[in-house]
Amino acid sequence: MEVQIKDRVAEVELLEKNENSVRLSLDGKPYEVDMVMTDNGVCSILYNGRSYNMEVVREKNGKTYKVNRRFESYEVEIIDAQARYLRARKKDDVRQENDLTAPMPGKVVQLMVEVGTELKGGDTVVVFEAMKMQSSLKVTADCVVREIFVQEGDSVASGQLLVRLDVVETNKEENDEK
Amino acid sequence: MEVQIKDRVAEVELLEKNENSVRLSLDGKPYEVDMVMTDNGVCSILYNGRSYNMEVVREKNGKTYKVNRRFESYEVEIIDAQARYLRARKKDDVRQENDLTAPMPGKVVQLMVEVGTELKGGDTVVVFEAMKMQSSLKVTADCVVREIFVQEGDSVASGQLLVRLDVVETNKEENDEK
Amino acid sequence: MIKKILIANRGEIAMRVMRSCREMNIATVAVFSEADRTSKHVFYADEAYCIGGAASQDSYLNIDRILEVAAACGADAVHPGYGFLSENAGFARKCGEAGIIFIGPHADTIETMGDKIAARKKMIEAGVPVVPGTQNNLHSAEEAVEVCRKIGFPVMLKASQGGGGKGMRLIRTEAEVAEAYLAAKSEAMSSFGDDTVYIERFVENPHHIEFQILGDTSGNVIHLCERECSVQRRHQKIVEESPSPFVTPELRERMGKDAVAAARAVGYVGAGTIEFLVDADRNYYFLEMNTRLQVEHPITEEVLGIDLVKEQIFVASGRPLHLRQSDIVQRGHAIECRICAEDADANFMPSPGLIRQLTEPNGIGVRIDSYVSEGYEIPVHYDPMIGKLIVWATTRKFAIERMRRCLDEYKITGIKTNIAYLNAIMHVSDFERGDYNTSFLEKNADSLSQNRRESDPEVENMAVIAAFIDYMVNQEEAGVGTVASDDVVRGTISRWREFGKRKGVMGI
Amino acid sequence: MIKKILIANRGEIAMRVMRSCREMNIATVAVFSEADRTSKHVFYADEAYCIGGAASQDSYLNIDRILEVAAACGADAVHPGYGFLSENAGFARKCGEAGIIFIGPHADTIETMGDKIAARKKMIEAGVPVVPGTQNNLHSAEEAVEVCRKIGFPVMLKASQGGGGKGMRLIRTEAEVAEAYLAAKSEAMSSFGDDTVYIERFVENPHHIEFQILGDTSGNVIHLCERECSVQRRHQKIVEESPSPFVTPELRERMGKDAVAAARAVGYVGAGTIEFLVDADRNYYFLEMNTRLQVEHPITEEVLGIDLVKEQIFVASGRPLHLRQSDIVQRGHAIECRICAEDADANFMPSPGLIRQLTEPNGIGVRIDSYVSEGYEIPVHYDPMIGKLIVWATTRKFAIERMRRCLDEYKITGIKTNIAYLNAIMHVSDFERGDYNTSFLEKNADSLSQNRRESDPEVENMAVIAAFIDYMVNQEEAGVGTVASDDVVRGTISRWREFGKRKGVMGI
Repeated sequence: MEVQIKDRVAEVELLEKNENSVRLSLDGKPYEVDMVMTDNGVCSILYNGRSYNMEVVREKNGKTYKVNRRFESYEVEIIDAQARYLRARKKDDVRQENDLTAPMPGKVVQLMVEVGTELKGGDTVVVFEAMKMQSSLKVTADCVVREIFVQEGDSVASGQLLVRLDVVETNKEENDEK
Repeated sequence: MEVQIKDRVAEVELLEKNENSVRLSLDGKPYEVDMVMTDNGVCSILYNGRSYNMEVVREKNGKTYKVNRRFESYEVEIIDAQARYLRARKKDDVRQENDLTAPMPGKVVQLMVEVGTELKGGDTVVVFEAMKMQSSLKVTADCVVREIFVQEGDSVASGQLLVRLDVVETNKEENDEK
Repeated sequence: MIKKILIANRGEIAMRVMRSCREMNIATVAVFSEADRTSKHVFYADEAYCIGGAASQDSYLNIDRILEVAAACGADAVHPGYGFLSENAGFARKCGEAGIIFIGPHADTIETMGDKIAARKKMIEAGVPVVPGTQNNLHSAEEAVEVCRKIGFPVMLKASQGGGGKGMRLIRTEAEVAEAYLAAKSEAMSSFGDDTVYIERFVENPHHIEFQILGDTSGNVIHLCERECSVQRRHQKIVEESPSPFVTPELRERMGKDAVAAARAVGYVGAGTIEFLVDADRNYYFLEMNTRLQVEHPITEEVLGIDLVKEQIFVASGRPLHLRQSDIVQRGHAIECRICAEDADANFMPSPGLIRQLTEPNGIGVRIDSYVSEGYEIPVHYDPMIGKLIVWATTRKFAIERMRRCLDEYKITGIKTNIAYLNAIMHVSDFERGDYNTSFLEKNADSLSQNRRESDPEVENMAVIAAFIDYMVNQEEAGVGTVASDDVVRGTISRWREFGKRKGVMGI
Repeated sequence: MIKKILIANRGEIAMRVMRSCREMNIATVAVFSEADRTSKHVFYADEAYCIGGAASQDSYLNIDRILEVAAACGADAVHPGYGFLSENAGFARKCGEAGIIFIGPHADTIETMGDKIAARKKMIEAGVPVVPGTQNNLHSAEEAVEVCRKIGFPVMLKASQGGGGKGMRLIRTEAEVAEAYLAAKSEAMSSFGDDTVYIERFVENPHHIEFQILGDTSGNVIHLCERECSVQRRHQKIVEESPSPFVTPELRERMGKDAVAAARAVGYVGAGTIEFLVDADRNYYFLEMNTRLQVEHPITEEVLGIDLVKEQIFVASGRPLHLRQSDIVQRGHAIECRICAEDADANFMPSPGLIRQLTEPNGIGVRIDSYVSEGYEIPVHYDPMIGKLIVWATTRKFAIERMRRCLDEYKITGIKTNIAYLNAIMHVSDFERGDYNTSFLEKNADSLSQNRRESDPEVENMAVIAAFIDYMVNQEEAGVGTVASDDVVRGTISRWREFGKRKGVMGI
């Protein structure tokens, strides 16, 4: 099975399991580890005498993980058939959705756009306040504002639609020429 | 339903429940409390403005509880039909079983008895060591030692039979006359 | 002595106050919003009353309702904590009218110190240095040039009614004055309907250093030394330490005296803080006074061995200070990190949610002031700060080493936190050397945004293996039935998966 | 400096040592028994090796295996903690032979101090007071009478080979001497095959007071003041405090000097403890020396602001002490309570098991040295002490109040603990007044065995309601299906039961 971590795609195969002792092959290299886990995300691996104590956080889809160890944090993704298909379809790493929604319950502090405003990737659409902190909701690709559903000062629920966008469908080359 | 706490048997009836708000009758007196609980035994009740924060520990049979609040600890027992029957049968508060077993894995440090030894309630049968601590296993009623299954120095498993006893069936009056 | 205190706050500061109350045998009354029924301060208090909806305006800022509860339950006093109503003069005044002790200074003091121009005037009267400048309306560009010459460049041109960065102009050379004067004046008029502008010297990359002070009703005032608060992100303090690595004993004495003078000037009663800006040449200027307990008060407590909440309650009960200035001796070094539920990798976006797993550091030299626990769901309505990690050690170097150790130990899953970011701060060499001012986070933004390097190349492989095995176990369970039925016995959750006892994973 | 340390221990002391190591950037190696795979010290260490079965003899006392691991992983040093191999001269010697630093005194020192008669002789040579008496064999009852007259009654007649209370006779009057002499002599002969008996003065209801000392390889020795350890149950310390309420500054100085003399007499290197018996008239006598870190070392650390493990490591690395006697200044007051998994209501029977819920106190003045967490199963093979709660405050009174607050906050469900018993100790008036000696627990047994009274009569009713509702909810769930399927989403356990959202309980 393929597992992605950072830019690397590793080939992992489970060879044998005997109680806490697990034998795997990782990119062709054999690993024998001693492993225990808890249901709430603590994982301890002993490998070659070294003790690796990690927090394993499963994301909602069950295939993406955040693994923390001391000060380091890794995004790990299990690539199964479905993931492979989605990857093939996806052009960019971060895809701009057409709808900008509230990431959590909060308040619209400032609207930076009007209908028709042309935005570049990285531009701020809405200044949003939640838990007494302001943050900027930005677009990741070029787009044009189609419709605005909120006003400054509005309190909004988590996931509420704020602004509808039309993503400008250009390829990298065209963009660079502008 | 009857609930026993210390020497008191309280009559409890659930009248109404509306979200966290619970109405009960306790020994005929109405109580309206606000209540939240966790699965691992924390219970918070607000009653008449006062905040009662308790640890509710369910014992194995599911009917006996230990309820701790700050420095106080209560044994609480739910008395259903089965409990009532057992109570009726039981003569003394603490009943001496015929078998003395190891309360947890440990070691028999000292055997204080031989076959035939006559014991009074409170006498020590075995000095037992577990977790580096010695403790005395005692009888709660008069008995005679019928059979001994271990030797000094033996390591024993939890629940292992150590000594079989014959409980002397006398009533209180006879005992006092001795 | 006060016998019953209503704490008009929530979160860690409500816990902080109630702990000292309990130690003093003072009954505690919690108030809570509908979103806080399962919050720790509700459980911890002797009494608890719901005071309204989740939004702060409906509950923790609801003065009438809070006073109603205080009167009904017979509280002698109200402790406002920080934030919410702690610097609300109207609330302090209404407490007094209701015959309830407000644990804080007089309402008039709050008012004076809350108005920055009034505070500035008071300080000038008391001989406390303020940023050089003028508060008079400037009538012409020529006058502005003249004033600038007197003060020296760079200067800040400010609209008297300004705020939030509007109507401000930073001027670095004489050539810029005239244009800036006209622009600021017209901007001030259009923004605030008042074109009064004045000039202040601009303090570049200052240190933010504050002095804790303590005053009683008999007019005694002492200072409790300084806190270095220059690690700030958008004017939000993130890390504080005491003593300040920048403050010399001589400077401490001078600033301390001025802090006491500042507090005396407004007849200060209780615990308060004088904030100073300190420039690279160790010139210092009064910035503002916080008329309440600060978030970062524990580092002072650790270094001096004093319980500030107890002192507040003693003073509020009318007792004279039992400490004299000569009793105040700093020992060792303390650092505080603010632990926040926020995503440091995504522009510090708040990250409320359910705490699945929590391991707080413990052992020597560690203090945690927090209010969350495993299984607690952080509400979206309030501040993302979930706790404070404070360490103490004999030296600054040891304190930094201890803070790193503690941040390594601190594990929270379920939500995102700034713990790794704080840990990165502890490894920046400017911080290690104690050579930083308020530009610190900006200056080191690059090194802070990168993950620190792990020297062991196998860590990455172990992360892959951990995720892989977790995924395989889940797949198997999904096929076999829910794990719940296997591993979770009602009410007795055995945490360690019966991983070892399973015959195989995926058919092995 | 030492670069890698193997910790030949488990539990809280392994964690304690590793924390200081991590702060010092020293790599840590854990060793563990088969019963400890999920213990915290295994997770915390940089490296971890299984060294054998659950029984201590097979693992934590397995000298050869431990040294094998130390050599294989390239550890420079071994820290033995307390208990297990910490006072095993053979282990210390073998470490030296293997070229591994043993963090503790020389093997010879351990040997001398481990033999109580030899230690007594050393102390007499060094001029340190020992309990008056004789070590010569008594040849007749007449001689015994004569010796008793010299020493003064009461006396203890002891068999030189005795132990565990056998061959000992307490003598209060001269009339009892002859009979006791003969009885003890014959008992000694039959029990130990040696009828050598000697006489010591009997110290009645003594205080148990110990001095922490620190020595380096250059021969510098200082003392770190005292700990009062008189709260004992069957010679097991339960609560310790520092300073001792019984020790005057003058007594502290004298005892401190003698503690240093005692350590010097055996060329002591590292951290050690001189235990004294102190009678009601403040006469003190050397009892024994512990040649290792003590369980109760944190109260010294809190009062003096010193990290004893770091000091041990510095000394073991060959550094001279950086502290002089004049640097040692006590500040405030510290108390330690030992938290044990035992049933205080059932003769302190150990109570191992699964920890279902754990809330450790936190906030100002609190230190927890523990190694357990929610979901951890305490193994049956080792000591029932699961952690230590240490508080510090400015005064003894405040420290007691803080300890009560913390014991109130400390919640452990799933196992039985001595927390309520410790809390009861904090409320005994003899303890509050600081007026107690080693007879304290016995003297106050009655008041300690009773539950303290709760003034609020509704508490009992609330306990009934809590149990009742929990029972009802369970009954309902048993009918409807397992709660697991309702409330527990795989891997995200929402702790707060959806109690409020349920339509009804039992059909309502």
